[in-house]
Order: sequence, then C-alpha cells, then structure tokens
Amino acid sequence: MPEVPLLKLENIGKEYFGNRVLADVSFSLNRGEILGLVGENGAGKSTLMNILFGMPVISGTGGYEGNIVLDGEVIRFGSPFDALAAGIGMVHQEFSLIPGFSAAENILLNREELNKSLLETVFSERLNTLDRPGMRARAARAIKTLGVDIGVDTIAAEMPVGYKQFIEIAREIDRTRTRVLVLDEPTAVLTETEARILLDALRKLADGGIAIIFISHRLQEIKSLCDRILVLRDGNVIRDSDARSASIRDIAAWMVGRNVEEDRPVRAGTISDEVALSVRDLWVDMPGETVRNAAFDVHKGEIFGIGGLAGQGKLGIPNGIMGLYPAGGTVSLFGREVELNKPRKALDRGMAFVSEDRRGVGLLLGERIDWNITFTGMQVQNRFLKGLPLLGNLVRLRDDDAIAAESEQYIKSLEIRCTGPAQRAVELSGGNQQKVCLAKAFSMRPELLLICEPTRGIDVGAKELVLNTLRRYNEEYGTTILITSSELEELRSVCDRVAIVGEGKIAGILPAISPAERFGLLMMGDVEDEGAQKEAVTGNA
Amino acid sequence: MRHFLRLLLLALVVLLGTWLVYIGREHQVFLDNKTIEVDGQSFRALKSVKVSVNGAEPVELLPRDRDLALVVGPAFRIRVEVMDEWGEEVVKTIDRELTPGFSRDMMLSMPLLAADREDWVRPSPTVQQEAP
Amino acid sequence: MSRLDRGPDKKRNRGVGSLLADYAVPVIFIVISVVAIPLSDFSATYLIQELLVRIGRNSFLILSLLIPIMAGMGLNFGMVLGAMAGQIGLIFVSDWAVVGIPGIVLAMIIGTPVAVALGILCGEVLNRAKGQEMVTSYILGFFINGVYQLFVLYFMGWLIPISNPALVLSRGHGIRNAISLTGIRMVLDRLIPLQVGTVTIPVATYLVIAAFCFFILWFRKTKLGQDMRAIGQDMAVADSAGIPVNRTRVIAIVISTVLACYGQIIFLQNMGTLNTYNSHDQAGMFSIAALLIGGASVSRAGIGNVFLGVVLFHLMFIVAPKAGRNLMGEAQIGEYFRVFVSYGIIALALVLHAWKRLRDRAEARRSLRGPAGKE
Amino acid sequence: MLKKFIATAGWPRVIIGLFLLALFVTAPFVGVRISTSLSDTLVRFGMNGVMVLAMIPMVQAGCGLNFGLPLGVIAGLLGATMSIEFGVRGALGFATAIGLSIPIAAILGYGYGQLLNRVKGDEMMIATYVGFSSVAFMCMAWLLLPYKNPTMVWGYQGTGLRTTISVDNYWSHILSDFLSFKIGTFYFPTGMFLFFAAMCFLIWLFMKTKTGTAMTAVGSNPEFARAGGVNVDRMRVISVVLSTIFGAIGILVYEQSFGFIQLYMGPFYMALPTVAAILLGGASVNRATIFNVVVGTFLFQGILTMTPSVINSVLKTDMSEVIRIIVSNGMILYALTRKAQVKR
Repeated sequence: MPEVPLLKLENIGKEYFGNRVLADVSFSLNRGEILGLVGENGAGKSTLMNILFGMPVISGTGGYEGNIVLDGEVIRFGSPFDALAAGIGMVHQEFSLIPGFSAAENILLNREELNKSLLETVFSERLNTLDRPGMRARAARAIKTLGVDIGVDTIAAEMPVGYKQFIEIAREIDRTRTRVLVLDEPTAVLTETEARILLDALRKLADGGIAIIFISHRLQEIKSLCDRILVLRDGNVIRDSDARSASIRDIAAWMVGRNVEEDRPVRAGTISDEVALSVRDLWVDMPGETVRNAAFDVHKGEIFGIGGLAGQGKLGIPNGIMGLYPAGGTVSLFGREVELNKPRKALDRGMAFVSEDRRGVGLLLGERIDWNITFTGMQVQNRFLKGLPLLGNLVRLRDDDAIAAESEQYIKSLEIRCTGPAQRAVELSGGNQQKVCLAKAFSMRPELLLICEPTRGIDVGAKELVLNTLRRYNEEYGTTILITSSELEELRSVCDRVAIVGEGKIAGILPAISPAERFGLLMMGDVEDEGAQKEAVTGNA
Repeated sequence: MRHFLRLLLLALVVLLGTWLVYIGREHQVFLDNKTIEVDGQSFRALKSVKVSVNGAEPVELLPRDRDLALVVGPAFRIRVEVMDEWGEEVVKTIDRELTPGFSRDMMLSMPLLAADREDWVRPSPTVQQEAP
Repeated sequence: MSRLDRGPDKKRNRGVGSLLADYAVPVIFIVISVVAIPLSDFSATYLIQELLVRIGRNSFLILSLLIPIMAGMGLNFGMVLGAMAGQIGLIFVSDWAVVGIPGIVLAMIIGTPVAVALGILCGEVLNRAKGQEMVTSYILGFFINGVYQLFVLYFMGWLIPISNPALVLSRGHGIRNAISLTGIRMVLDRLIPLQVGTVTIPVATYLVIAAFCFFILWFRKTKLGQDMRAIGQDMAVADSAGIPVNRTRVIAIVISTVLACYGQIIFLQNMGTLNTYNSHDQAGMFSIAALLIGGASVSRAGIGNVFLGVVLFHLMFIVAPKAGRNLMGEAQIGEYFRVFVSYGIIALALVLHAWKRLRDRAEARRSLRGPAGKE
Repeated sequence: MLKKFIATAGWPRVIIGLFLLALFVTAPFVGVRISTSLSDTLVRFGMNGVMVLAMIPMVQAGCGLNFGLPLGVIAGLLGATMSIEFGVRGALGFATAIGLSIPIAAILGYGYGQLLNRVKGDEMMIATYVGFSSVAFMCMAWLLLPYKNPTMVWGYQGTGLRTTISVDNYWSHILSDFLSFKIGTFYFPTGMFLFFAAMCFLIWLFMKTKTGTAMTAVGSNPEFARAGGVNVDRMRVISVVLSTIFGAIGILVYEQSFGFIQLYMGPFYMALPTVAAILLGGASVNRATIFNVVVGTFLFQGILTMTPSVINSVLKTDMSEVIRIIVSNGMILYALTRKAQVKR
C-alpha cells in the first residue's frame, strides 16, 4: 500500500534582504521515520526549521517560496502556535523551562489540567484551580513514554542538564496531537549515557508513529539513529540518502564540499620561526562558547585561523586571551606571560581585538566614528590628547583635531562609506561598521591582532575587501593575526594554518591547504591522534 | 453567554450599591418645636413635648427648641408625647413610622403633628440654607 | 527503565552566609525590638492591644502586595493608586452619609472601578518599563498623586458635585484636609465585640483578613496564579508557551490595586479620620517596609512574611519614640529613628536582593561552564 | 520642518515650552509683572542650576538618574553648618563651606559609588532609598551633633540644630549680589550666574579629558569601554563622587541665595525636581549634556515661578503645586518608559 507521506516539503526557498539562504529544498517524511538533518553553520538548517515552525521572523521578512504539505494538505503557519496546533513540536537548543517549576508543571506549562468551577462561566478558565493529581499523572505518562525515570515533582532548577532535555521532549510528547517532532542539537549538552538513553527514547517514539527530524553535528548519532540523512550546504540539498549506506567520511565530505585551493593567492609575507603567541591549558567561561582546554602556538607574521562549529568554544579563545571573560591557563606573547581577565593588560602588551559582537562590544553605536576609532588608542596609549595651555600638561584634553585626522586616514584607506568622521556609528551599514572596528584595531598599531568573525553579517563585496585588508596588513607590517570564523572556506583562503575547535578543545591544527574533508572530520568530532596533535600545536609540521 | 453573565453581575453590584445606600443612609432628623405658619394658619409651639426616636431615651423639647436626631436606614419609628403645661402629665401620645428612603434630611414639626396635620414632615433647614 | 546516573548540578548546599542574608532583616528587627521594648517601659497589655489594633489595620494593605511579587513585578509601589481609589470611595460615602457596614461596603464598590482603571493604567505603563517596574511604579505613584489632587482639590465640589458642605473647603470647591469618618469609624472592628481582660480584639477585621489569606492561597492554585508564577520566573519562556504575558501582568497589578483600595478603606475605618492629601502617601511606604521586615524579598513573599513583618515593624513603631526619649532624653530621636528604619530597611532589602540576583546569575553561569577550569 | 523639530525636541518639551510661553504671554494681561517673574525665574534658575548639573556625570557614566542626590545635599549641609560653627563670615565663610563639604561629599560619594557598583541594574530604586534613609539618619545626627553656635542651636535646649538656620550674618547672597544689578523691578544675580557658568565650564572640561571620554563610553556601552581597557567600575565610582560633590556645591549655592539652611526633612524631596528638570531639558536616562541642564532648569523653574502667579490670577486658585507634581513626575515617567523601549 503506497503511503501518503506525513510531511512533504516542496521546493522551499527563502531570501533575506536579497540574500538567498535556501533554494529549492524538497524532501518528504513518513510516519515513524527519523530524518537526520546535517549541515555546517549557515547551511540553512535553522531557516528551514523556522519556516516549518511558522516563526514570525520568516513572515516578517517576506515569507517563503514553495509549499509545505502536512497529511496531504498545504499549510502556511502564521505563528508557532499554529504549528503546535497542527501537531508539529520543536525542542530548541536553549532550554525553555521555568526554573522554579516541577517537572510536571513544566511539561504541562500553559496546558494544565483544570478543575471546573462556577467562576469560569463568568470570568475565565484561568480562575479554575489546577488539578494537581491529574497533572502529575499526565506528566508521568509523558515521561514514561521516553523510557526514563524522572520524578514529576523534581524542580527544574535542580535537575541535571540531561533531565532538562528530557522534560523538554516530554512537553512535546504530551501534546496529544504531536505528529512531527523537531529536535535541534538535543544531545549537545548530554553525557554519553544520557545521549544513548535519549536516542533509545526517540527510536521508541518513532516506532509509536511520530516522525522525527533530528538535527545534530554528531555524525555517529545521526548514523546510528536515523533512517535517512539530508545534507544541506549553502541552502541547497546536497544529498538525500539512506543512513545505512552512507559512511561518516562521505557525510563529512558532502557537508564541507568545495575545494578552493586553486584560487588561493600566493603569500608574500614571511613567517618566522619565532613564536608570537603561545597558549597552554586555556579555559574560558564564555556563555555558549566555553573553552575547556586549549593549547596552540602562533608564529610571528603568521595568519592563524580558528574554526569549528558554533558553540564549540572557538570564540571563547580570543575573548579569553583578551580578558573579556573569566579565563585561566597560560597565554604568553613573545615569551612573556600575559595576565588574563584584565583587558587592559592585553591591550598594553600590544594586542588588538575585533569582537564578533560588533554592536554589543565592538562599537559605541551612539557616538561618532572618530571616537570609535581612536577610543582605545586614547585610553591605552594616551594618544590623541593635548595639554591645556594654562595648566601645562597637568590636565590633558581630547585633541579633536588629531582624532579627526587619524579617522580621516582610515576612512580613506579602508573606504568607509560615511558622511565624515562625525557621523554616528549606528547609521553605518554592517560592512562599514566592521571597517570601523578594524580601523580601531589598526589604529592601535598592534603586534598581534585578534579578529572574530570578520565577515559576519556583511555583504559579499565588503567581505572580499575586509579579507584583503587583513592580508595586506599582515604583509605590510608583518603583524601576526589570529582570525576566528565560522566560515571554514574563508579561513582556508586567508590563513596559513587553521585550528579546529571541538567541545572546548583544539581538535586539530591543519595547514590551510589540507583537503576539505579532513577539516570536515575534525569538525564532526574526530580528534586527530595524539602524535599528530602535539606536532600541530607547535606548528613544526 | 459570558458577556451576559458579566453584565448581570455588574447589574447586581449596582443594585447592591443602591440597596446599601438605601439601608445605610444616615438621616438628620430635626425635631422642631417652633411656632409655624402653614396655609395662613398659625400653630403655636407646644409647651413641652418628649420625643423618642427608635425607642431611644426621650428628649424633652420646650418652646422654640430644635433638636437633632441621627437615624440610619430607610425607616424609623418616632414616639411623641405631648405634655401638659407643667411638663408632668402626658396629654397625648403619638406613634408614627417614617420612611425617608433615599431622601437625605428632614424636619419634623411638633406643633403640626400635635394638630394631626399630614404636612408635619418639613424639608430640612440645611436644604433651605443652600438654596436661598 | 533506566535511571540517569548523575546527581544534580547545583546542589542546595547554600552556606550559612547566604542563609543569614536571606533572614538578615527580620533578625536585625528582632534584635532591635528585644533591646527597645524594655527601654520603652510599656506594659505588656498595652503593647498587645496596640499590636492587635495595628495588625488589623495594616495587614490587608500589606497582603495586597503579594500578587505582583508573585508575577515577578517586584514591590508594587503603585499600591498608593489603590489607596487613592479607596479614599475617593470614602469621600463619596461621607458625602452621601452612608454609614456603618453598608458605608464601608459601598465605599469599596465605588472604589473598585476607580482602582481597576488606575490598575490598568499602571500595568500598561509597567509593561513599557520591564525590568524597571519598581522605580516606575514609584514615580507613577507620585504622578497619579498629582492627578488625584487635581480631582479632589479642584474638581470636587466644582465639576463633581459634593452636596455635604462639611466636606468642602470654605472657598466652595475642593475637599477639606481632614475628613472625620464618624459614620464608619471602627464599625468593622467593633462588629463582633470580643474582650479578653482589658484587651479588645477586632474580630470582624481579622475575619476579613483571614478571608483574604484564603483568597491568596486559592489564587495561587488557580491557572492564573500558575501563569503569574511562570511569568515571574521567566517571562520569555512563559511567552513562548503561549501565556499572554502583558495581559497577565496587567491583571496582577489590577488585583493588587483593587485590594490596596479595600485595604486603605479598612485602614481608615480604624483610624476614623481621612487625611485627604496624606493618608495614601504613607500607605505604600509603610506596607512595603513592613513586608520586607517580615523577611520577604523583591521576588519572594508569603503570607507568613506579612504577619511577621507587621508585628515587628509596628512593635518598633510603637516603642521607638518612647525608647528614644528614655534613652536620649528626646522623643524626636525615636521618631526620626523609625523613619530612618523604614527607609533604611527598604534600601537594605533592595540592596540584598540586587546582590543576590547578581550572585545567582554568576552561579548559574558557573554551572554552565561544566568541567572547564577544573582540569 | 516643524515635525522634525518636534521629533528632535520631543513632545513633552514642546508642550511644556509652549505652556511656559503662554504663561509669559498672558502674564501682563492678568496683572503679573513680566520683569519680576522673569527675574524670579532667573534667580531660581541660578539657585538650582548647579544641582541639576550634578546629574550629568552619573547619567553619562550609565548610573542612571541620581535619585541619591540627598547624599550630596547632606554633605553640603554639613559643610554649611560647620562653616557657621567656626564663625567664618562672608566670602571666606562660603569658601570654607565649599571646602569642607567637598571632602565629605567625596567620601560619601565613594561609598555610595561602591554600593551602586554592586547593584547594577537597580541603581535608581536603591539610590532613592539610600537618599531617603540617609536624610532620616542625618535627622538624628542634627539632633545629636555637638554644635554650639547659638544662631543654629535651639535656644531653650542648647543642643540640637534648628530646622531652618538663617545665614544672614554669614554668607547670605554672597554669590548672588556679586556684580548684581537692578533695572526697575528686574534683578539679575550676576555672581550666581558667573558661578554657574564656571561650574558648567568645569564639567565641560572634565568631559573632554581622557577620563571624561572614558566615562561617556562607559555610559554609552560598558562592554565597549571594558574591551577598550577602561576600568568600568572605577569610572562609575568617579562619576558618583563627582555627582555628589556637585550636589554639595549645588545646595550651598541654593542656600546662599535662599538665605536659609533647611535641615532635617529639607533635603528629602530634593532629588525629584532636579531629576525632572534635566529630563525636561531633553536628557535621557543615559545621556545628558550641559545644554539639557540649562534648558531643563529654565523651563522647569519658569513653570514653577509662573504658574502660581499667572494661574492664580486667572483661576483664583493656587494650582502650582499640583502642576509641579504632574509635570515633574510625568517627565520622569516619560523618560523611564521611553528608555525601556529602546534598550530591552
């Protein structure tokens, strides 16, 4: 008997402000089937799920192309609540549990069992009291479906992380109508045992007839759990394959894809043997980007890339070195140790930093461009100041002329499109804001430049310009540069060596010209063997 | 349905409010024993009269006296004992029940009452003062 | 079935220090009282009588603060709005000369729509200032006080008819500074008389307060109460679960305002005089101080805190001037001391709460860090 | 054009500005002398200007509106009473008062700043109550401190300071009357304005220094400042100390013009009108300029002087108090609700 697929996506496409992020994505999902969805950051996974879930961000940016067919009917959700009502449940990466509530209360949040009362006929159902025994029973049933043993009265705040994940899933299961369940990286926070229990539970659910879309970067899990695998890259479906027949190596290669060695420009800079930056046993407590134990060396004059999937800790490394988040371990610059946790110390030692959080950390949005560019130079190096004529050099004021002159120079050389140094940073486009951040760092005349996500959120033309600027700066001044980026291709095109970070550790360091699939495997959690790693850390390959 | 019930509830509350005003209103009752002229006729002040409101301790009013009693609620009883000239013997006892209802204050004219006239309940002097 | 073999990340082994911080305020007060009571030379029966009166007078007002705290909106400094609504009710009732229990109930009925309207206004304003609820509701109290004065001092007797000349200022409009509430003075307190020795107990008032406590207990069990607790703990999660966050927050403030309106009426029936332009001012500050002294915090308060607070606060209030005179030879010192304590305690409680919040946040981050830094 | 002006100035300012204009226009028709009212406005402007100026450092450093102004006022009062206690008269006396109150303000401000650093995010509410409780604490202190000067102490007891102390024989109008002139009924307190201008210049100068620049950056984006090597907490403390010192100087300027020192509950509600004034001038919760101070103080004090005289003559009732309450608190509410929309 030919089965009508439960969920069918037909030629889904999506553009954000003229920027295509999804093109012609089609797949179908049967009852009881588990589909593994894999792809790099920015491959379009989350956009696809946002479309499926009717997130307001989609309709707010012009909707999407193509059709979603659920049970033979074309649907178009206006809000996530419509999706829930239609039976599509989603478990997000971040926990959405009320910390002080018990497991039962969280599972039945806003779907509580109520006792009837007279008040409801006059006012609202919300004046009915909760039927606690009923709620407990229902919650216990949902938890039992998962095959785990969690007390329904356990308070969420006191649960281990793994429990929280199960409670989230139980909440979706409790919706009687849930037919499709989407899980976004559910095992990221779990221990191995917990992950195994979760996978078993998912299998059980699927056997009960629920279709599951499972998003994960742990290819092992995908392979052992899923029936089918869908690989997305740059918004396109690269492969829709049977999970059993594909090898992990294949999947990694499909994900990372491209080979760009050909158009790699010849490096003019020279890399000396001298170690500029040496990092050992580094841990950084940066929310969402925890670094657990990182070690690597960067040579003088080198452009060193740090890559890896989001949330693995790559951003924590530069932020920790600069002292912006609580950190420990040893970081030395040219052999002398740098004091951590104090941005001033790092700046004093001639490091400059371009933050990934441009609007939050990188810029004074409400202030003038020239203030932005010269601020750090003024505070750290006492430049752009002039003594007050009357009081000699006791009171030193801002030298607005010097500030403007310095800024003019960078506005010209970096081609910042603005009305002049007095324009406020908030009025610039993303690319130009990024250039202001670069100018701020360049203006420090640093020995070591740490740059996070240099091309995030800027258009293609500006991307090229920013990368070229970095390369040129490295060549002209011999500045050592550490670039952190989620775009592996970008790192491979501009860097000499690239380190891949996984789960807060350096998974491996490879020369940029290594084949793409080796990077892909590292990203998927395949740590290089010990010997190779030692070798890679010191860069004596 | 729910709207109807809410309106009903609202109406009930308004009714309750009205009823509260009705039963909780305090009335100033002026007991007046002054010579009064009505319809061209003159009724002389009584020599001595004892008035008791709602069975309370009686007050004695001599001619030209005016006393004030406070009563609460829509109705009250009044007992008037007209005394003889020496204030010893009760000449006449009158029991009346009055229902001021929602109205505020009133003045009771003793000479008119003693003359058994129906218009012994007069408007309160406070009202007269306000609207000269 | 398989049991997950990992203990809770965050154990509840909070140190003695943080336990002390949680109960610092009541402990300080118990110490102050223990020192000050003998100094004041008051007899036990006098103190008990005074306390019983003050518990009856103030508890209702303080209880009205509980629901916004549950909804995570902090101390509702906007409760003075409710107090004003109650006073408007009392002004009308005095004007219409409705006395006794009917007068009190009628004042509540008149005050309710006013309180609801002010509560909705307050809730809407607070929804525009999330995270700054306390300071906003505090300023809103002052603002509405201006509007209240505009109405009571200028419009009443002019645009709003007031027939009783005893209420109106000699210039022809505006309400007098002090209104004597002879008709409803202590009618609730004396409704059910009970005398134990020389001590009189306002039984009926206590029954009303008990009813209110049951209301709060019941309310916590309702879906609405549950939603408020959810919003109070995590607004974003509650929102994504489909709970109408803004509306629920408005409802919480409306309930609090209406209850504060009733509380003020009960307070004033005991006092017997309405200070038209001052009575509400103190209602907010004293209630909040009392609640905090009872060991409540900005985010957590229960019925127990209310009664502990009202006892401790008013004990201090009664004995401070006398103790001040006996100790320093100056009653004024005691007066100022209790003012200082009322404000100081609010400041202290706010500081402790802010500290605790920052500490908890740091702790939560540390628990996310996992094994980092421990290797 | 008009729309743009309203958009930049903000509705409340336009309305209040027009209201004040209307008051000035109607004044002659109802028999209120423009020259006297203008001169009154200017005097009150000078009296309050420095206190409003004291808001700038804290706002710029992101500590919010200084509801804790009473702390600075207390330092000023201590300086004033001590200078009288020492019996220093005239300009020297005033200088002594300032000289004594600055270190007190600095110490109080330092402690206050440390406290505010530990309660980030709740500064305004805590500042309010710190201000209130310190006023109440000082009420006890005024009674107990061993002041002896008979002009200040309650005559019949010999201890405890009076509620209001006249500074007539010490430094009353010491600034106001310096170079002041009179044209008919119009009196201009030149000295006070010169002093205010000097204070403005000091603030302006400070905001141009390296520290001042860092402070502005802290208020604008603390994360940026931190990444730029600025010690955010230290900047905040400096701003609070400055605000407190200026608050102390501000109250002294106020007193010399007013002629009296008001103790006890006097400083209690000092903060609200001051905060309202700077907001009225167009400042927001985290951005304020000297221009905001000048405009705001003028508008606010203008309304305060004009409403009693004009509205009273028109309506035959004194509505000034109510108008003051509604305008000042309405202004603060407007600022609070507006900030939330942008930031959260």
